[in-house]
Amino acid sequence: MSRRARLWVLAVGGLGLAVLLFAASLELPGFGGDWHPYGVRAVEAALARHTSNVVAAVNFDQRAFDTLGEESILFCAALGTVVLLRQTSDEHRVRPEPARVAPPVRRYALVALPVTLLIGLYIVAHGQLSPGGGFQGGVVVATALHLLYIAVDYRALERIRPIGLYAMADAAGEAAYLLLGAAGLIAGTAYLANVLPYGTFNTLASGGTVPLLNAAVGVEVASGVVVLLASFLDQAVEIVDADDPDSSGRNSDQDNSGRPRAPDNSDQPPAPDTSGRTPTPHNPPEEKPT
Amino acid sequence: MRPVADVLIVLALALVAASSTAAVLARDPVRQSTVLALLGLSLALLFAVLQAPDVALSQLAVGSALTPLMLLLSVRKVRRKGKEGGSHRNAGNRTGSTDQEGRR
Amino acid sequence: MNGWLSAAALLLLVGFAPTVWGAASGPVRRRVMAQNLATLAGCLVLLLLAQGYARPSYVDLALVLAVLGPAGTLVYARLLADELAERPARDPVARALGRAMTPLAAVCVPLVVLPLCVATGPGRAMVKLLAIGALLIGGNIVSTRALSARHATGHTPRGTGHTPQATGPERHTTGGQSGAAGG
Amino acid sequence: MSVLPYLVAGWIFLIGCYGLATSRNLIHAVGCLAVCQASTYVLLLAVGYRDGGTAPVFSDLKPGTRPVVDPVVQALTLTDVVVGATVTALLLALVVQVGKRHGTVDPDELSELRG
Repeated sequence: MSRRARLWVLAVGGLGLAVLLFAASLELPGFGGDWHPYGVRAVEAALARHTSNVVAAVNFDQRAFDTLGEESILFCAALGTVVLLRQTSDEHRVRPEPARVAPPVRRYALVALPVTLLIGLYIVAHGQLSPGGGFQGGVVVATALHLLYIAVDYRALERIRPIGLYAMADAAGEAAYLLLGAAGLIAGTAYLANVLPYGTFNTLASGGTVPLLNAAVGVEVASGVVVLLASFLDQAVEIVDADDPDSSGRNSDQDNSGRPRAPDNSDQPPAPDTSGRTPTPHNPPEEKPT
Repeated sequence: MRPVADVLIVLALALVAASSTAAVLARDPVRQSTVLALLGLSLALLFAVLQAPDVALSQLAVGSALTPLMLLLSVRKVRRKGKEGGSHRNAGNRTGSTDQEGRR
Repeated sequence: MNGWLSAAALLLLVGFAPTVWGAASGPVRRRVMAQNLATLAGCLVLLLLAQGYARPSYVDLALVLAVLGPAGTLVYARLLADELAERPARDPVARALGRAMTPLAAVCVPLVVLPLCVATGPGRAMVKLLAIGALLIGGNIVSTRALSARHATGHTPRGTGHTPQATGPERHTTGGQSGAAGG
Repeated sequence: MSVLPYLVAGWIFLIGCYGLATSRNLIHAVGCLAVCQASTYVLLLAVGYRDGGTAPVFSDLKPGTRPVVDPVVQALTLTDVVVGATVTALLLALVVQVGKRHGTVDPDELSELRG
């Protein structure tokens, strides 16, 4: 289909959809109305179970099974990304050179890292009380760790990020959620039922299983995002094509010296050389013919 | 309080609509990423005035640093590939769209 | 109660709305500067909203934005170092923003945070507010500096043909940055 | 006012679709998809809003003193935001892979390659 025809189809479809959406929005209950039957019942149920953040109660108690599904999507997305972005046999790794960052920025990052980490943990821990929870706090924690990349150095990040450990933590978070659900079965009620004592309203230990499920999600989201970003960083910073003669100099993370660098395969087995074009460390960089 | 709250909601809705339109119309992924960061921020403000602090927190966490980081890392990887396939490594291609033009 | 919300609406209109325009047009430098300003304005709006709705728990939003906003700007400063260096601050808006950001943060943040502190009274909430204010000012100064200073995050790939000029106000550059050249 | 948020949600969805269909760069297309996702958040939260209501979070509020907005849609949206980001990451990974295999991320050029 030509570009023009495609635009016409799009215009017709978009116009039709716009008309339908407009008609539908006229029939929806008006914005700001008083009629929220599910909301009222959810608030009652949450208060009956001593959970002061009703949104967390909906997520981890009343609709916990739904959240299990969401969490599995997250897990699968992280898994899929890692599989898609893994190092293939025709690629090799180049150690990035140390980045040069302005000293004030570096100092700020080194101060902000623990602060951000602490805020993330606070958000996770207070999920059942105030706005926050595992999903939000997990992302904040993961972002905090990556301050090391964006303001200090990639190698500093690598030092505190044993990726296997985070991958395991990701799986452990998912497994903890599943097993906590099974606790309901053991107690003789339904899967993911809230079987623990509800505790005192508006304290950290209130809400029965809500804080535990919350923590499991926090661990999973934080490590899942770290694993995700690790595979992106690997691709963007370290992994280069074997048949790219420039790559060793050009593709370093912050390249500024201009001299070709030898690929550092000390921790990686050398890629199987099928084409015979893999540059050895002694090859001078040569321009690739067009 | 009601009229001011309504004004805030309308204002936030207008900002979200404007920034989402701008995000679509920015064709270069690098330029789009800054608009997407703004979109995330205005969405968070909209969620705050719609009394959904949990959702606003979630949007802030995701939109302010994580999404731009992933987008820019992908751009960096894809551009590098585009460059090395080109006639010359330093052909001066700086935007994603011209990268592809330069390859042909 | 009404006054806080009115102030938030006003700040949203005059502080945040222009940044949408700034981030959607012009060179990359202006866009990133606008994003930096937007996090500042957005954070202050969130603080005012928390007070206006009489919900102290909304302050957590501002707390998170105060740490993640500068982190987002640093992402751009790091990954777009090439493009930021390639186009020196010729854009008047970007140059003005680069000059004005630090004084703006130093003036606006206390202007919002101190009345809020008076309204909440002494206690944990006030400490939290002051912490947010400090994080906001510090983060904004640092991220503005990272954007405008000619710091050496590798913006001189060999043979690219451009000579990175001094970008941004000179007073942001510190002696240590040029001394960091090695390799 | 009573339909404005729904119309805004519809507009965001449509403009996102327009961007998806006319995109010349797959990374840009992923960004447009993120815009489309944003429309669902706006719609869901608009449905749950109540005039004069406040957040259903009782850490700093005595239950029953103020009307609260609908927590169910908020819970749906909350998980959606984070999961949406990881799905964006998955799509970006696909784009990176496409770029590696074919050397281009322009959808038009990609269909030429196939044909």
